Amino acid sequence: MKLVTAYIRPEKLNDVKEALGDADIKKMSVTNSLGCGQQGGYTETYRGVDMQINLLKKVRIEIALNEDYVETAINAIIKGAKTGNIGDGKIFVTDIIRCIRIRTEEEGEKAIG
Amino acid sequence: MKLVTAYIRPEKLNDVKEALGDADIKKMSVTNSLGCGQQGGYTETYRGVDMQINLLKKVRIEIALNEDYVETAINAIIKGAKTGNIGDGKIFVTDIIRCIRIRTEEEGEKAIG
Amino acid sequence: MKLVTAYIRPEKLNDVKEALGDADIKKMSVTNSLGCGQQGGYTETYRGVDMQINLLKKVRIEIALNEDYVETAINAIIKGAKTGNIGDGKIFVTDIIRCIRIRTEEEGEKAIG
Amino acid sequence: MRNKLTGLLLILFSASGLFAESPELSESVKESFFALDNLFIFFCAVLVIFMQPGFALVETGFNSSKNAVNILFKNVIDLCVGVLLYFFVGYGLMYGAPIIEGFFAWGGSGIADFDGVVEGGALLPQVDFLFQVAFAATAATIVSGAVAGRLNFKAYLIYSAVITGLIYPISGFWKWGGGWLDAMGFYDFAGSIVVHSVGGFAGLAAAIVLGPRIGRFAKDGTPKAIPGHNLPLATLGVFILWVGWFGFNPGSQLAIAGKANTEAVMLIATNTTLAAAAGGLFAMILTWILHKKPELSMALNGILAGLVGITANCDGVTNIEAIIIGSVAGILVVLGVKMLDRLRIDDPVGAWPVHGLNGLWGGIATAIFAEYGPIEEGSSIIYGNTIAQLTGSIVIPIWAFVTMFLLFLVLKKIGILRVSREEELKGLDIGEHGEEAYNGFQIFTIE
Amino acid sequence: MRNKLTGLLLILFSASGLFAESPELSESVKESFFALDNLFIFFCAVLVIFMQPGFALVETGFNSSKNAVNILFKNVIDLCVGVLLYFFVGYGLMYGAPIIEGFFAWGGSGIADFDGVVEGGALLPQVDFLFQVAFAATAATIVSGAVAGRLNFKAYLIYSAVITGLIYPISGFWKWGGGWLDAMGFYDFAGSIVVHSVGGFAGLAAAIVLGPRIGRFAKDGTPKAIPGHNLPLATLGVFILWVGWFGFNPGSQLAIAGKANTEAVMLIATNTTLAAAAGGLFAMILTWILHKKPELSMALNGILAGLVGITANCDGVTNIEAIIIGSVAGILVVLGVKMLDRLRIDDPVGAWPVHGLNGLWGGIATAIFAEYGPIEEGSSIIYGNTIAQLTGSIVIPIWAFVTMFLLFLVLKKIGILRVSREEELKGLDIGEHGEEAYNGFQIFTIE
Amino acid sequence: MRNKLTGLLLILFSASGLFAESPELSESVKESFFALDNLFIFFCAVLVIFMQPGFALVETGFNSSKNAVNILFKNVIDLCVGVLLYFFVGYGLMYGAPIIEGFFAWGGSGIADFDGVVEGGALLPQVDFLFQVAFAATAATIVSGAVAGRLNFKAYLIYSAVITGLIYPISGFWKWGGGWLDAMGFYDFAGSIVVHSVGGFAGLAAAIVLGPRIGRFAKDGTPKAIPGHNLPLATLGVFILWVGWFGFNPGSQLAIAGKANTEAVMLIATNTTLAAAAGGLFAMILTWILHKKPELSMALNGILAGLVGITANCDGVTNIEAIIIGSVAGILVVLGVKMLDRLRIDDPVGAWPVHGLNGLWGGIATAIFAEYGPIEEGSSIIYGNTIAQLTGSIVIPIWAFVTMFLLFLVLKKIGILRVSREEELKGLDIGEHGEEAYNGFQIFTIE
Ligand SMILES: Nc1ncnc2c1ncn2[C@@H]1O[C@H](COP(=O)(O)OP(=O)(O)O)[C@@H](O)[C@H]1O
Ligand SMILES: Nc1ncnc2c1ncn2[C@@H]1O[C@H](COP(=O)(O)OP(=O)(O)O)[C@@H](O)[C@H]1O
Ligand SMILES: Nc1ncnc2c1ncn2[C@@H]1O[C@H](COP(=O)(O)OP(=O)(O)O)[C@@H](O)[C@H]1O
Repeated sequence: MKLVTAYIRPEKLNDVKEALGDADIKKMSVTNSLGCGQQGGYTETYRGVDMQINLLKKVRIEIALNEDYVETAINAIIKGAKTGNIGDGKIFVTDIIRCIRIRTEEEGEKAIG
Repeated sequence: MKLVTAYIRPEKLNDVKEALGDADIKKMSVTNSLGCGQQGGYTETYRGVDMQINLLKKVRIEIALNEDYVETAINAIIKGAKTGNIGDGKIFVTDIIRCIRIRTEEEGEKAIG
Repeated sequence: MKLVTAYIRPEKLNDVKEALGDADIKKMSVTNSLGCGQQGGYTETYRGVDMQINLLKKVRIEIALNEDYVETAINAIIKGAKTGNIGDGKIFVTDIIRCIRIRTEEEGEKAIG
Repeated sequence: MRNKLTGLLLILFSASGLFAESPELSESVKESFFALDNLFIFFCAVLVIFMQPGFALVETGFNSSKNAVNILFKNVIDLCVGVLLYFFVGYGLMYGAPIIEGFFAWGGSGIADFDGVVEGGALLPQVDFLFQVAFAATAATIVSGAVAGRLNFKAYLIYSAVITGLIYPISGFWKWGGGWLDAMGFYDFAGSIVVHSVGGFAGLAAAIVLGPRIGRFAKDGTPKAIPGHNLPLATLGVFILWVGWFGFNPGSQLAIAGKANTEAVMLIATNTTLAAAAGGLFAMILTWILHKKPELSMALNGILAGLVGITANCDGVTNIEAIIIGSVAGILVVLGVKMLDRLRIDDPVGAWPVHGLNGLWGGIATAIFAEYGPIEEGSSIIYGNTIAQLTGSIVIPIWAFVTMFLLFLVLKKIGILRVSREEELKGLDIGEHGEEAYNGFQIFTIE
Repeated sequence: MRNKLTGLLLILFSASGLFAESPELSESVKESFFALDNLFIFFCAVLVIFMQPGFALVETGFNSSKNAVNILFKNVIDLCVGVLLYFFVGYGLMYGAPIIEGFFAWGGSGIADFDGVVEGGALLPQVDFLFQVAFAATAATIVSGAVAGRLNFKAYLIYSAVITGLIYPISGFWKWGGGWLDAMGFYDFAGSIVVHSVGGFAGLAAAIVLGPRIGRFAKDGTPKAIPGHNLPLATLGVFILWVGWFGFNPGSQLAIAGKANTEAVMLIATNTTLAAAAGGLFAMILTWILHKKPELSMALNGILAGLVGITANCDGVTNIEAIIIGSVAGILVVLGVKMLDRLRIDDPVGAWPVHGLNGLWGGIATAIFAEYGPIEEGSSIIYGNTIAQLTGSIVIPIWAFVTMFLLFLVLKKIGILRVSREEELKGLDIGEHGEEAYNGFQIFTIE
Repeated sequence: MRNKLTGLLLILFSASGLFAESPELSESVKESFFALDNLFIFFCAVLVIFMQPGFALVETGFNSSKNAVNILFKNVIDLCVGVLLYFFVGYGLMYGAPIIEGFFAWGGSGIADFDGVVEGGALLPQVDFLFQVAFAATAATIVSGAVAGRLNFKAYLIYSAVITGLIYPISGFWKWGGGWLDAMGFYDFAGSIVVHSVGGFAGLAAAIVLGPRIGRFAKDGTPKAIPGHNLPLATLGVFILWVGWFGFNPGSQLAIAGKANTEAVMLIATNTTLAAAAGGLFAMILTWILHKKPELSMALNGILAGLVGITANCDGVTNIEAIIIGSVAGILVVLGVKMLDRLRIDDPVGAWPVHGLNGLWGGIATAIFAEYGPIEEGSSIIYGNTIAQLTGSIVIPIWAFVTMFLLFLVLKKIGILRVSREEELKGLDIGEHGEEAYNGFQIFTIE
């Protein structure tokens, strides 16, 4: 079992959700996040003072999946999130050792979906 | 060392904390999260328009533990979080390679607790 | 590839960012978190009633890195976050199996930075 | 308030008798007195209606975000329901012709035509209604804070109709309609007892029948704080209430033209301010001593307590006495909050310590500090005499407490009193209204 | 409003004729009438200006947090621009000497000196301007809610200058300046049509030309909710508007001294309150039936709807009729919101259902319920006659709709109407102003 | 303000001399003038007190959420403390009998009885106190914005007692009590200098002694923004202040009855509005040019700047001049903010640019634009002469700056001036009060 974690632009969340849904991936957890990266931030002014914003708003998606869905998930995320501009985000894949569905106490691959 | 990550219902956080406390597990980190899952969401109306809410409020708990506490932790979480209804959440276990306590710069199993 | 996750005091975030920047680590993701730990919380009163606050505000930093940067990152975080008092936080290191840059669809070590 | 009209009219009558020489001119002068007094009451009515958002903000700010919509809605709808019910029923009950002498009256539904003489102190029924309905709405809305976070919305609608339509007008008649309490010399200038203690004790009854919110008291009974979610709004609410009180108290003089009235109004206004300031200051000092830190939420309650305490007697005390009354109120409110905690009664915004307990204090302070003449020329009964004050300050709160206790008990019996445990935990906003107060904000409602 | 002055002055003139005996004294009496009436209008002007934050809060609260700064800014700056433009141009257009008889007038830039006689009902031009400019700002600011979330800020500045400088004053002249609608007996006491329907229909035009916000309608046309982000602020806004309306409607009597005026003012104030209460209650009941849950945001709209509906006729209906007018308004606003959803028009705050549709309703209810005398003594034309009401209630909305439709079309052509897709998604606060409304708060603006 | 009474009374006296024929009737007319003027001041006092939440919201909204409770508390408690201190000490110092001729006076503690004649312009001491204390509270509360985020709460209490009890009343006496500045012809109608510059320069002194907040200036001195956390509240605050200014300026006429007064009040009200509008517009335009984007927070400051600038002279300038004064104020405030940044002085809400700098501008604009007669009939000293204006506009700010500088220096020496670094980083809400403003909200206060 794998955990796919993606940091994407907030305004792309709906597109990513749609792309994942089309690929039949419907379970996920989403959190607010602030990101630093190549995008480097931008400069606003507040009351005439330059304000360097270098933590940009991002959305973090976590999807626990069985092995064979990982590729599909990655492709769907890229499809929904890519604009080609700096700041599109990253996808990380990590290992899950155990997965338990609290409601049924089922464990393992059948618990994930 | 393992990381136990659980997504639970917000209103169950206190029960889970209590159950964990009873099992002598007192360190954890908690974040807000929004989840999509089997629960499917619900429909509200806003100004007469149906509003499909499909990101539900969940709370995410992360607990770093030594191996031998994992089972206890999982049981405590289930004890506190289970209602038997859809939406109870999931528990994922992943590996931690290193753990450092910033205050003392201790590392490894003794740093975790 | 490794993921370094650190829970630190919110007021130390700027120092940590600076220390990481000095070590040439400029990419990261930051989230709000609430933590229970040795710090134990504190007691406030609200309208004359004792209020036990035991989820303390922490900030969570995630940095995906290539192997050889991990030590540097850990040192920088400690440098920025350590006060020597209880509540300074923890650093966890986990494995990343894959890393993809959404913008370019690059994968692996070159995608991380 | 209204029963003071008689005395007032007397003064003016005599004055107007002097206008013999130039009848048309004196007619005009009377018209200007008339316009002035009605304008004044109109202005004050607007201020009292403005108190409604004050209450809404205080109550909302002092509760959890998950119940904000519900609390706001209660404050919105009790005004709507209250205005209509008081129009159709309450106003006639409160200021009608006695049916059971001294106890119960009826003056018809709606607002009568003006059949008075155009002169100073003669209020038009339309503006009188406006001013009165704002008071009724105040009495009603006090409760919404005490029941926050667990009362069924339907139950609140029923409660709100009953209090503005029946309970408040009936006891109101006893005093301001010229009923038995008035006849024995009970004095309550602007309603410490008639308005605030009615709301405060109705709230207490509700809080007791309802029981505390989940988590408010630990299994062993130790109180646990459920802190308010928006202190800026609560603070704004208190400021608005302070401002609105400039309608509540000075307006209860019911006239401004004529030296005696002008002087009374201004004394009242300043006394109101001094008591509020003293209440805020002393509540802060006491919490600073008790809890080691000055607490905003208690200082805010202290201001309100000072305002409630001075309401019954603001026209009959000196500035210094007003400061004393306010200071005591500020201390009482802190102790009142502690007392409820001891008794394991959950009153999230302190409705009872502020309006109930300090309403009482206002009624009793009137006997202690204020000075008034006899209720009628030649009568030996003095307004504000100790016996009358004690009677009124006990009977009216009991009336409100008992009737409301029964009402809430009935609502409990028929099962519409309290929302389900699940709904309470998730918040009434989603449960009752399907709306969230702060869409998009990440809120952590659990601890 | 202003054209009622004539009748009023007549009454007073006759009264003042009687002061023959004591000229200096009668001078003083007139001065006190004069001071009273001007004070009254000043007081009402302050209340109407206070409506501006009311609108700002309602519109801000009913939209996403990412556009809050932009909406607030629009409400701030349309008052600033409006005050200056109305000073230099609008006031002269609305209350000037006719150039094209009945249709177009010009009275010069700025505010004329007072050259009237000191007596009741004689308003000083300075305070008259203040009262009038507050009305102009109201008409303008209604639109800012309808265009929320997508209109370019520059386009709003242009719109705002045009409506306060030209569109509102010109149609305002037709009625309140004594133009052709007034001549045919069209009646609109405080501006259901002249003010609110102008704003509401201008908003409708804007919403149509702009198109809906991204995500407001699914590809298949199903409406999707974009919920408001701060209902406490929106509720506070509605309460402030309710309070402000006590300046809007009663103040439109333009005088309080003299029995007839005093009575009118107080009837108006109570009618306004009753209609608001009924509007809120019935909107709540209807949404409860339709959506199974009582919705705060619709009850709030219902209150505003009741207020708009009673605005044209509050001086000519009974209390009961006011309740009926308000109840209908509360129902209409719910249906109006539904209608826009059907038509796929995106009006985020319900500017058209509240101000446009219920402005219309106010105009027509005047014909149905209100009773007025002839427009001049001896004339056979009755104020509020059905034909005049229908004409006015159709022509003015069309005037506002068509001119504004064209204006927004031109702005679209020159490419400054709507912000870019990217800016809209990120929010106009960052895009247009580089400022966030809630710095530091974790907000999840996407779903 | 008060010293204008004399002139006013004169006018009225002469008028009342004419009432010989019908003494009782003329008595009544005088009573109606009396009631009118006192009602007017009461109304204005309520509006000025309403400014207090305006300040509270502006300052809270423009600062970090972690200091919100502390700022609100300061605004609540400086009113409470101010009311009591001004009652016991300040009022007597400001309007007492001279002890050191022209410089220092004492009129006793508390409020004297009314011993005047009932007639127009004769204000009751009770309402006069209410109006005056609201001004004192304004001067005091301006500082709380400038010291936000780092001042110890105890230090604020001490400061607040000193300014309302001593500093403000003493310099207030120099002008409004009839002291030396008044004698030389210095004019300050409603307090650009006497109130606003005192607060603004006290704030400047505090900001300098305190030093900037951590992180406000980088090591190399570059200013870094610490953005406000709640612009909707700040905007509401500005609107409330605008509305409250209708009490501040028009009320300073101290009477409305009598043609001259009625006209003055209305001119003042309109001038106030025009200056505010112009200030907001020009501040927006200038920031748009300088920073490429129109900034809400600066436009809001611009409105306040316009209001402060017109305060000294609103009764003596034409509408057009009011627009000019407001426009300049709008520009000055933007430049003032920039200047402080250059000087590395941290004034989080712009208290000095708004109230200090534009207070000065108001004082000087009076010399440039306003026209007044001699200070006494026959005197050669003209109110508002250039020398007097320059003197007053320099001396009073210096008085406030120097005394407050010393006070804060003393507080620093005894170690209660500034909170610890750790407390500052965590926020004063937790540190000083153990309360959070927005319980449950996820807030990210660090960047
Ligand atoms: N090494 C990393 N560790 C953690 N988060 C990262 C890392 N690199 C990127 N991110 C996250 O992804 C977001 C986008 O990255 P960025 O470098 O700006 O875009 P791009 O992929 O176009 O170069 C960042 O804001 C951050 O949240
Ligand atoms: N595969 C998954 N990946 C990430 N998060 C998940 C996954 N499955 C469930 N979750 C989280 O757990 C929550 C509850 O899941 P849900 O499927 O609704 O409950 P149940 O376990 O009863 O089927 C979801 O809202 C989501 O936050
Ligand atoms: N075992 C753990 N699992 C998850 N989070 C932890 C764990 N231990 C500590 N943390 C996080 O680190 C924060 C600081 O830990 P704490 O024990 O108070 O400090 P110290 O490292 O000084 O003992 C906690 O508030 C929590 O967020």
